[in-house]
Amino acid sequence: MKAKIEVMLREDIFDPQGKTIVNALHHMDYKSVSNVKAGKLFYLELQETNKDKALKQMEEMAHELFANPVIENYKIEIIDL
Amino acid sequence: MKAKIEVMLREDIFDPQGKTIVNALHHMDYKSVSNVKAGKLFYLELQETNKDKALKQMEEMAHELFANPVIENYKIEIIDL
Amino acid sequence: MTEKKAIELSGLSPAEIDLARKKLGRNLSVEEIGMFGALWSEHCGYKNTKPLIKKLPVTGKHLLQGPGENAGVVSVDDYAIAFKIESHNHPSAVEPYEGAATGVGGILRDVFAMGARPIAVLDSLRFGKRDSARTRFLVGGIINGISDYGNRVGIPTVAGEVVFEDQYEGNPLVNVMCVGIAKKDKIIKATAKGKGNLLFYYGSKTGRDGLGGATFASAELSSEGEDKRPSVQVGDAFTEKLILEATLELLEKKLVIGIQDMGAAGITSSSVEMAGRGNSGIEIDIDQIPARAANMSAYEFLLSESQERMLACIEPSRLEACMEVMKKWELDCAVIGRVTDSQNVVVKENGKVLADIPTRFLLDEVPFYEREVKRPAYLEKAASIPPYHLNKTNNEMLKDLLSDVNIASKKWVYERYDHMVQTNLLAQPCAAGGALLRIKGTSKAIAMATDGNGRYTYLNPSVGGMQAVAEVARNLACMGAETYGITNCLNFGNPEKSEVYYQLAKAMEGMGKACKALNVPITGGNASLYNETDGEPILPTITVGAVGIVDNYKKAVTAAFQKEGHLVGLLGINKEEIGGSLYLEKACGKIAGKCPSLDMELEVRLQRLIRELISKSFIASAQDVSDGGLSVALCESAILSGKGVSIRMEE
Amino acid sequence: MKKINFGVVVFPGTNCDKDTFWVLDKVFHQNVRAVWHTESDLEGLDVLVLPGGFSYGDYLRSGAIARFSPVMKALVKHAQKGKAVLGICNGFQILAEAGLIKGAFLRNKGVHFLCREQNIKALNKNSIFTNQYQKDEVAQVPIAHGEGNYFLNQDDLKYTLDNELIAFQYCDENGLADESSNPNGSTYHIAGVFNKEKNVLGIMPHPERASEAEMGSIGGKKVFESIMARI
Repeated sequence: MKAKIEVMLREDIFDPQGKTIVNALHHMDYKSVSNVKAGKLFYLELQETNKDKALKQMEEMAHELFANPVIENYKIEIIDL
Repeated sequence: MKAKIEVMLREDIFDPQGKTIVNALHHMDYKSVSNVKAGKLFYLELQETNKDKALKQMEEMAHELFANPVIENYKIEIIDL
Repeated sequence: MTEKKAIELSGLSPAEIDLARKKLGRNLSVEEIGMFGALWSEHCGYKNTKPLIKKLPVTGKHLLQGPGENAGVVSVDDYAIAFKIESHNHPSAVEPYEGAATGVGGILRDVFAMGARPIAVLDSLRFGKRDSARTRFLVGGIINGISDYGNRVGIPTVAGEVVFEDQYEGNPLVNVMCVGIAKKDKIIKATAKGKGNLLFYYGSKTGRDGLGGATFASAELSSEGEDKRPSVQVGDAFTEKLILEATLELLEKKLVIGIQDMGAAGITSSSVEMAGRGNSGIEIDIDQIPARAANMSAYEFLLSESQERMLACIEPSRLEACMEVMKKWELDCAVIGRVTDSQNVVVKENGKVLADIPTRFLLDEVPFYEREVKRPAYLEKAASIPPYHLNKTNNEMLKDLLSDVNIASKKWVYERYDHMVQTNLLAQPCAAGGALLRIKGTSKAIAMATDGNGRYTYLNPSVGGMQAVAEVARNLACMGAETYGITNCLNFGNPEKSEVYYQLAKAMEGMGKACKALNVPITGGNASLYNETDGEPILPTITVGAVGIVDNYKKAVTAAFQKEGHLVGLLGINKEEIGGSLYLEKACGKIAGKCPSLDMELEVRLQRLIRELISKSFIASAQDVSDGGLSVALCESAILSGKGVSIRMEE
Repeated sequence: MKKINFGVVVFPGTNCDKDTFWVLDKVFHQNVRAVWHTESDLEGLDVLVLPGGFSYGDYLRSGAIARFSPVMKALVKHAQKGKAVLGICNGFQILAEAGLIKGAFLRNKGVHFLCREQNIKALNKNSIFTNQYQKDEVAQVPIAHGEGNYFLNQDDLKYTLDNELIAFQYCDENGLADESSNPNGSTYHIAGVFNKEKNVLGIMPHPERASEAEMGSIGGKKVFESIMARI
């Protein structure tokens, strides 16, 4: 089974990396970009074949390791079983 | 317009972060995880409303800044106009 | 934001609210409640520690600036050395990476706001149970936070401590010290004065970071639902590096009257404290504050703890030049108010007055509390050593001590810090009890170290307070340096509990006594109280940071043995004192016994002797006997030098 | 003694410019001036140094943003004229991102930032930067980086080997270059590499931190002495 976890900073949390990238893009004349938010992405391969069990496991993993609930949100997506 | 750029290391390149995460997960008894690949994720907001123009611009930005072609691949996705 | 919610968030007691109402003769606005809550918090107002702080020695022959400014300053020749230690315990318990990173950012700004270029960071860290998952989580986050932030700004982390004791499990201690250097005439005070002068804001835009931070810094954490603030303060080391260079450029060009960083309680504390020092009034215009988040309220602007922001007081004629500097360093800036002669702090939003409070009342009339003191019941029981059976040989016990994480090499920590940048550090961080940094272009070097001992202070608060000062000064003396100044970080439980207040009062008394004996002034510091989880306080811990000078660093020594055939001697008296030792803790599983005694008169002579022996090159290395005792001290010197050592006990 | 004109380039976020300035000025007594990243007139400068640090906070990738600064266009012209360019640590990363030197940088194999003394050996002594070293001479020069894992794909590695473009390799105190003496996992244990004409050198260890005995190692002195001997 293949799955994907997206981890992004919560809306109200300051994203210094995103801000710096926007400034850089403007210096490179990509003036149309108004905002950039930077985040992390993880592709996982699991031995698990049962979809619900896999989802439950990934929910825990995301909460404990991939994301820091205090400042980050996460999205889980099963790509193929 | 909202868009998303995913940047991942090319297949043939060793990913020390991915390996460290797999070890940590096994340490936390998530034995079913066999592989993890870590990458970067960017959500962009653009003033551009023309889809093709936006795609072309993002192609350039991804190639020049967001990804380093020597070691990384990128995927662009328009989320909503 | 209702009045009731503002009062709840402010942490002010009903009596304190009434005091403010009586003084102003009217009800308080939501913004005023927030401002009183911030400035009358423990963090900014020292309301539980002020009476005790007053008794500390604050004069010394090398002192240039004592407590009351952003950082303390001592001087050598025409150089000024600014330094201070601060705690970021609560934010680091909630979010270790950002908590520690913003802790570094804040203390750096305190130093460069004085006009000094930061040249070193020291991190004094205390964690809980050695093998708990929570400790592993905190250790990883906190060390990463300090490493990423310090490395990015280009300030070397050169010394510090990493200590593991079960009593810190719910409340890690993250005390960070910064040392900076400037020419004496470049040192600047954080004042706002001169009617019509401008309040010039520069650095990052303001968002809703860490709202409630100042009041939160002294709030007790409960372990079930950790009291997570809605938005944690996030650090941006890149912008910090820009405001550091921009600030020093403003000072180089003599463009400002005073500067302060926006620390806890952001705009409120910086503007009011600057006005207080200049004995003037100020008027703040909320509409001018650069905003990062949409439609923020005045309350949020006033209390936001967005990082990497500075406030300067400048003459209108300098505005153009100041904006030019900000343009070069690509930093946001704006005039957000001006100095008035009204002796009041006035806050306006599109012309409407939201707050109007006498500056002196906000700063000088912080209600402070002499709490009731009660000798802790545990002291009797802890003083007696429980019977224990040591089923290990001496060798096995020594190996146990040497492999204990509190003793073993800290290379796994400092190799994550760029401790070499700025090319001033003269020896590897492990080579001595502290760090020695050369002053380029001179023969002199600055010695620096941090020390603290929660175990001794637990067993005997007043002697524990003395030991912390004596040990940090001893570490400097063992490099050949005389201590010029001391800064301190008070990490204690809830002061409203009389047993905790006993620990606090006695430890501070001991610290003051040791400083007087050493003739070394306390130049400032900070207090972090309410470090308790579910009613269990941490070990009472004063972390002391010291700076000193070696006149000729070519003669300085480290702890490593130098040559075969050298004789090894012990200075001072070796007494049968294993109370509070790591050895005893391992043997009987808890902190017990009488705290080792400390004769300050002998200590002062001993340190003077060591310094003289080093300056005359009579000795080749020196090491103080501390954690793990004499056997560990000998092993450390041997391991560092790759040589062996043989000792005859009977001498 | 003829003095060489050095330009030390400063980007927002550069940290080691003052250390490099100190060594060139006070230890080697050369002419040195700081070059702000928006300048594009580099006339009169013999050697350009891109010092270490975290240009633009190393956000996105080390050096990814700095390469677009105005000074880089002038620096490329300077290099095309055969003039010397030395990229140290972050400077090396910027040169790679700008394509002046082949390859790219990955996270250290140990994931964490690493700062410690490190042995390297000089593989190729005929260049502006290495002519004072003996062939395979082992030198101690400290490293300090988090993304120092230099990567070359197969073709670029072959190109680099065929043209003898490796300047320095990580090794142990006896000169053995292997997995255990390689601190970050870089391809072929590469610590420093030239461009084709060998007038541009990228090196991850910091020679400016190893040019004075009291700093603990002097393995970097010969990089500066080589430049002074050749220009």
